[in-house]
Amino acid sequence: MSVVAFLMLCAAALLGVALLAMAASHARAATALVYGASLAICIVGTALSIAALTGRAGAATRLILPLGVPWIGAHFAIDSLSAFFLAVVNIGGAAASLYGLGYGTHEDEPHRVLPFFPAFLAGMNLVVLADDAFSYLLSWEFMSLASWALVIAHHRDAENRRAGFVYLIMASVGTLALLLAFGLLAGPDGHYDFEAIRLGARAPLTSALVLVLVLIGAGSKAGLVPLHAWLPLAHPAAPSHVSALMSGVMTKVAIYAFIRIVFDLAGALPWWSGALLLAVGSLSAVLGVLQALMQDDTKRLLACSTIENIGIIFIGLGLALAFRADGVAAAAALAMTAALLHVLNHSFFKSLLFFGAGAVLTATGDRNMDRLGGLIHRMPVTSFLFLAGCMAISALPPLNGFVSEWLTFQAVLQSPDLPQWALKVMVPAAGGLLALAAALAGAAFVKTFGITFLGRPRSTEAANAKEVDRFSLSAMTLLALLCLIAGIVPGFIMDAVAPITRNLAGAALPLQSKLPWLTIVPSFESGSSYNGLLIFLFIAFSSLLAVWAIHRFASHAIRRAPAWDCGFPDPSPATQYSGSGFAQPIRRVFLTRTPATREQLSMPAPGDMRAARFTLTIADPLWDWLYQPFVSAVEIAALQLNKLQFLTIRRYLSLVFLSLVSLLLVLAIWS
Amino acid sequence: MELISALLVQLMQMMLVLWAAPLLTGFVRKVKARLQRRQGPPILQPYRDILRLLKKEVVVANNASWIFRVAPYLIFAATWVAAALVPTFAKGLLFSWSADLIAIIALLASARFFLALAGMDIGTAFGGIGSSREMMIASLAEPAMLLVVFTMALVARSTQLSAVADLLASSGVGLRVSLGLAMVGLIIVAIAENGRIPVDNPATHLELTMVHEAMVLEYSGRHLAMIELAAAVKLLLYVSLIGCIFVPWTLAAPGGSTASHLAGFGAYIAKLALFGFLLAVFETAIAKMRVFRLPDFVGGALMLGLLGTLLLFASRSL
Amino acid sequence: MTHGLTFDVAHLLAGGLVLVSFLMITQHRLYALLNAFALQAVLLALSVAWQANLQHAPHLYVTALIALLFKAVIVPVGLHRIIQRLGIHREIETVIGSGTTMLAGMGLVALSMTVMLKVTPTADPLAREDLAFALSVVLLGLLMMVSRRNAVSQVVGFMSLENGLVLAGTGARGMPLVVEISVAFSILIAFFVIGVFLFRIRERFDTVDVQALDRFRGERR
Amino acid sequence: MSFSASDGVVLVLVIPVVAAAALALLPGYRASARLNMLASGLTFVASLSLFFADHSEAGRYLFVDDLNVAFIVLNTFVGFTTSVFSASYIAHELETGRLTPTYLRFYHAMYQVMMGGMNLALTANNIGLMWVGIELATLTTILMVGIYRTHEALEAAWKYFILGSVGIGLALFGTILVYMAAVPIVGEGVNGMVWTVLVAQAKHFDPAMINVAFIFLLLGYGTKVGLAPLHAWLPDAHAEGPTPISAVLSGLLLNVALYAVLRFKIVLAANPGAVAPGPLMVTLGLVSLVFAAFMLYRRRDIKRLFAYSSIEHMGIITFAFGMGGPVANFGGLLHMAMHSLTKSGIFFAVGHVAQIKGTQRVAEIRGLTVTHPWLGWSLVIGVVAIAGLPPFGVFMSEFLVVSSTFAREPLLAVPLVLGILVALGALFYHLGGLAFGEPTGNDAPSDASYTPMIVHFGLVLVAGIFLPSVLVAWFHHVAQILG
Repeated sequence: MSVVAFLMLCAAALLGVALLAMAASHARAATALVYGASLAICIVGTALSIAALTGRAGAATRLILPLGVPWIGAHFAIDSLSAFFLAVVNIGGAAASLYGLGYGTHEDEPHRVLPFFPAFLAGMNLVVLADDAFSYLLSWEFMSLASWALVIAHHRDAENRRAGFVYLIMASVGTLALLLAFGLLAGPDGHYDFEAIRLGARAPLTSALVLVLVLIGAGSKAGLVPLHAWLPLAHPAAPSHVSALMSGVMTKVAIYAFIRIVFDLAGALPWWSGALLLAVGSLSAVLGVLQALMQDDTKRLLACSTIENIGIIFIGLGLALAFRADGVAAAAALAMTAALLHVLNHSFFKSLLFFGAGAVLTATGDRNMDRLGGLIHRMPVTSFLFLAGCMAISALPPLNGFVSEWLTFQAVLQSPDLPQWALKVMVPAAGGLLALAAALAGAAFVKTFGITFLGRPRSTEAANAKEVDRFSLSAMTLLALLCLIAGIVPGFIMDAVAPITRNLAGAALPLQSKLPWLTIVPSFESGSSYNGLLIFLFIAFSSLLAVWAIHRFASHAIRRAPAWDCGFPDPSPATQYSGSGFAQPIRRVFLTRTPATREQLSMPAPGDMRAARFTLTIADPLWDWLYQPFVSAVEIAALQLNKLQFLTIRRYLSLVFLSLVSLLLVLAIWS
Repeated sequence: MELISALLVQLMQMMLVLWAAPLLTGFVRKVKARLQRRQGPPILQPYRDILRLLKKEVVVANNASWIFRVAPYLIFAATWVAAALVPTFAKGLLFSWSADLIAIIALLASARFFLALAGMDIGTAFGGIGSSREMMIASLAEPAMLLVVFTMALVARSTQLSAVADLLASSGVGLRVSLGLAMVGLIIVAIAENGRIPVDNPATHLELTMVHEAMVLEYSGRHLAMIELAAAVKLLLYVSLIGCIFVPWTLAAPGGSTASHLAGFGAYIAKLALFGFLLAVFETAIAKMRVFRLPDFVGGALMLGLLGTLLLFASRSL
Repeated sequence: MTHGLTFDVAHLLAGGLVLVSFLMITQHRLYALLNAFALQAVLLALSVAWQANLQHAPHLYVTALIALLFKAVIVPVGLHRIIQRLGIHREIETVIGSGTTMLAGMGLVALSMTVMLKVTPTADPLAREDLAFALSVVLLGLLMMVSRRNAVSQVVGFMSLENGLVLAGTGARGMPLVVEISVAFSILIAFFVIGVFLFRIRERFDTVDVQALDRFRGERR
Repeated sequence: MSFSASDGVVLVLVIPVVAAAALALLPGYRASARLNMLASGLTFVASLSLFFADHSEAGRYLFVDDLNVAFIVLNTFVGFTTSVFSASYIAHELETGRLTPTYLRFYHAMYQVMMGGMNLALTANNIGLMWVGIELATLTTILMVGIYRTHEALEAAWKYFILGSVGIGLALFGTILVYMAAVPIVGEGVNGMVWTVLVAQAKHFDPAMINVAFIFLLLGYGTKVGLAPLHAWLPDAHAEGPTPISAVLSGLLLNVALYAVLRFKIVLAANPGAVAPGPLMVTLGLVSLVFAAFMLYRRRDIKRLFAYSSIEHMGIITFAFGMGGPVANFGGLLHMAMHSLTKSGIFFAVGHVAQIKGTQRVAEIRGLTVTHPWLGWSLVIGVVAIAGLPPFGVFMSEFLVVSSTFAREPLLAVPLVLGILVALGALFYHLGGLAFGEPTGNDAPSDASYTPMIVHFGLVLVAGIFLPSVLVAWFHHVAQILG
């Protein structure tokens, strides 16, 4: 049996687990069973996909089942691209299942989570495996649907129901956009098979239209600005391990969709498509992180930061597209490698962070960081692992986030090779925005970690928090280790994605893993290089050296005392900086003049003992500009048309009469 | 043999930045004091401060976590490693290829990350002020710095400092507007990152104006010593960076003669003295800004960086 | 019998039907409307009988008889009764003024002519003209239904519409038995269902005014 | 001995008639409910035999060809499952006193008459007979809509009656016109009404005549299909009648009416001089789709909500057939079948819900998945399926229709996609409250049988993933007939 068949079996097994969970979701052992089975299957899936990626998986890579659109059948195939994304999906899935073994036991209504969790995993696997348009969209929408069910798992909260609603609408917008894209690609006769699509010839305008549609379709799922509005609502609403999957993995499936259709199926695209992507990507990166910085809800902050990271990935993809359109294959390969690496890295650290947020949620029952604080004392392991995640996502060396951003910067620096003026101006600007986003991300995660874990507890729940169970911790440890490994030896991953760039960008980076000291060198001409391993060793060495020297030569005396705080004695924990307080300077710098930010200060008159109150409302201006008109239009249309429900019979008859007369008139005039 | 000498140069460089850093700080202070018609502390005062701090006992706030105690070492290590990778008197250091300019910036960002966390660890309002403002400044300074790097990297086609220095030292480049813009930008970033006037005042503990000092308010003893040393190293790093990029001609080539190394060394000391003097003059000449005017100042660097990059594109394609 | 004469008689009768339709849409009183309707039914019966004669289709006489008996006698009488019994207001409430109604009616007739005369003249001219008139009657019946507010006048409008159908059906040469069945069917059903409804509506409401029925229009607001 | 088509056809027609007569005489609702089930089941079995029948011989009155056989099977199948549902539904109505045994006897008899009428319309090769069948089915449903004799029910029935009668009249006029067009070519008499003859000779017909005819037929039968703006009777009839009738209306009668339109579309398409029927159907379909999609938002009655959804789907189907071409026709046929199964399944669920909660008001039904997991989740599945989400059959048909439309006429796909999206939004907007949130109202377990509903959704699920090749070959064939 081929590796595709095995992977399909994995997906089928996940579906089987879902059915089983449906039947037995009220059983006590169901949680352990479902997550255990999902974990096992995902591990197998990971192994298989890595084998396929590294070319150890034999030749037969296609499977046609007699399902789906009858005259096409359901095609499933695996190539290097899908193998890479399968690995992302299954590693994320395995980690989430492991985490779920512990986290899932706190679920109030497990029967609303258990059946959909493996179904969601199966959906994601199938999307990546699908090799014809119908199977593809079927799996895609199935994935959306399963995640929708998970988003409204805690359905008693009206907020969550709304999140689910918005999510489903946006998911459907995306699916319909993809459907139209496939319609264009497949042509009126319905050649939905990807192989046939690749062979088909199409006009440049068609390809461009496909690009725009896919940008809407995959972009809305990935959370690209301006189609991101659902993401900060829906991702946090789900149980945390599902949030991790949605943010860390499902957005990557959307990236897969984008790469598959735009790079693989759509054919040659003009250079401006790269510019479009760059614009959208850098916009997402900056707006996403700014939005993240303004959040006080940890999970929502993480969700917004996903928008940022998706933006970074799209900057890489946009560069790749632009370079490819101009025939600079080596640079295209570099940009694409950067994007793919960031896909993997983001799936690691975003899952890790969501797991951490989930652990805090379990321990304290609160997602709002302004009611937390000081958790580092109560939850030492979680906080350490969460810190690792924060460092990784803030692109600090030697962790993995830095590597992919570094590669993206290197790709940006290849831009002088581009002939178009617009790109020459846009690419450095995008690079600047990328740098800005990276710096702001650092601020956002200092805020997250600092407010949540450091300082003094702001509530009794936070003061009495307990460390979470060992499954959750081991899942987080696993991901933190992966972050470190991907950070210090990225060369192996870069080599693994080389076949993908060779297929889709027309070139590959030089072999990395054979370079001395595992340094990564994107191109030998530039000579830019980075070595995470050495940096790691250096820092370890010099900090140990410092510690050793201090302890050898300096005073050992240590005394615990109340905090100095410029002489203010022991104030209440409420005097600590709050989340919004922390973000205030940055908000003043970047968001002062946006109409969406409203500060209201109600200060009591002198002598009045009333407490002063400061309220801050930050709306997403894009919601007002882009979504609200649609909502209002639908509302108005529904209201106006609704009058037709309340007509008299005579008026209804008049409608019939008028239709008849007008059709006859048409006939009289026309024919 | 070659390897050993290279290793030796690298080690020398590491030790050099460590030992020269307090000296530079002391020198700047001294010059400033003289400019203000004060006697000022001796140039070697920073060494004494650090030694005294090392000998003192550490007072740790009751609720401080391990972050608080680990951060000084990590901050110091990251800064030190970064400084060790900047060519001071010789280029082509043994380990220079393990990190380019971007990585150096990121290492400094790591140090800042931990510093900001340490500021928040005790849970005092001052720590929060400091961390929050530091991150705000960094959110502008870091991209500005990266854009400056872009400018140089686009000239040199590499982000490797040695390569940049090589290229700028070669005669072919000449004077360019964008490099000038980049230099101004880099200087602004250096001022902001090191908490110098007008961004921050390293000598004040006035609560509403301080940034860096607010974060380290709770530190004492050897922890404070590490942080002070790290701050000094960071200043040195920026000065070395500016020297290395804009006055690259004096750097000793790898494998060069001992004499060339010595010459480079001498030139390096001269550069330090020059930049230290200019810094002191600058600081004396202007006043500290309000916190919320800082974005204009640092944002200026961002604009300069972007302008430099774009101009470079223009000049390249013309 | 010359072609001209047959044509003329059929033409005359069908034209008469249209004319009576016009008469009906201008009526303001229910009784007058019923009388006009009875007249139309008589004309229809004559027309159908004429067709039966022409086509040598004796079964059409049955249709003619049905038209005469049911539509010209029983229905008007029955409706008279209902109006009296239920005490329905005898004025017809119109939606649009009679002048406008007339204009609209003329427009409809013109439309029917235009549409039907596009049919190639080689086809049976008798059928063609007949159809044009039938279409006019159908459209005028519909116009009446939509321009009147009373239930009774709407029912009459519907009946008039069916007159048009019968005219068309009988005008079609050799149209199989289906027509008779369906015509009988519709008269039967019309009576049956309307009777049931009138009965039920009587049971629940005190008026057959459709407006009262319309008080509930699907969903309450 | 070869099995001829007429045997099966006759059975399909005779069983309902006999059963109707028997049911009219039989007292006792339990026995009559069972007999109703039995008769419907037998009709279904008889209809299955049509698959194996020889399709070549077409009678002058009745025939079986590839187009109608599936309609018949679908019709009798849904008729059968609905009778099963009806048995458990009606008992409850009797308990609550909404119906009396006398009315129930009438109800069962009428049910069979209606099924017979629809079968007649489907098997007829004679356009007059087809008309008779549809009218029969319409009139019986009018009576059943009014069966509760409440204020609202009577008004709904009255509205249905008036609009339906006008539709009847228009369709008859169209039928007569078709005959008139045929007479000069095929001669007087029955031949002028035999569909197979009409199709064969259609190219010689006078185009002007059949143009007018088609307009009348489209509007006349379109009234039955519920195409906007001829739809007014549909939501109220669905909402106020007994739920099994709503299921049959949405699932079957609309299809049968559309089937009639299709028959005439084929005739028209065979004539080169006639106007293309496609644009007319596309326009009406899109208008219905978009209009119904917006109407879904402000619905307060759960049955009326799904009635509007039926209008929406009829719009999609009409649109698909209007577009024509192998893919769109295939999609349209599939959509028709899937919509029948799904929508009747939804009405089964809604019927149970309304009985349990004692209300049809959307606002008063909350958190169904909490109180009645089976019912609640079935409703969720139903809505997911009807909204065109996978892995259900409607998704496949919408996939085919939308993608092929976009490849051919991108501009037409815009309103299509818009309508689908708006409708999906509305359905989920309501579903969020119905199925989730804090439950309200009665939470007593229900003893009703969920089997028909589950069978329907199961079939739709299977069809969404896997279509048997026999069915596909057949669909293809029909798609070709439709041109």
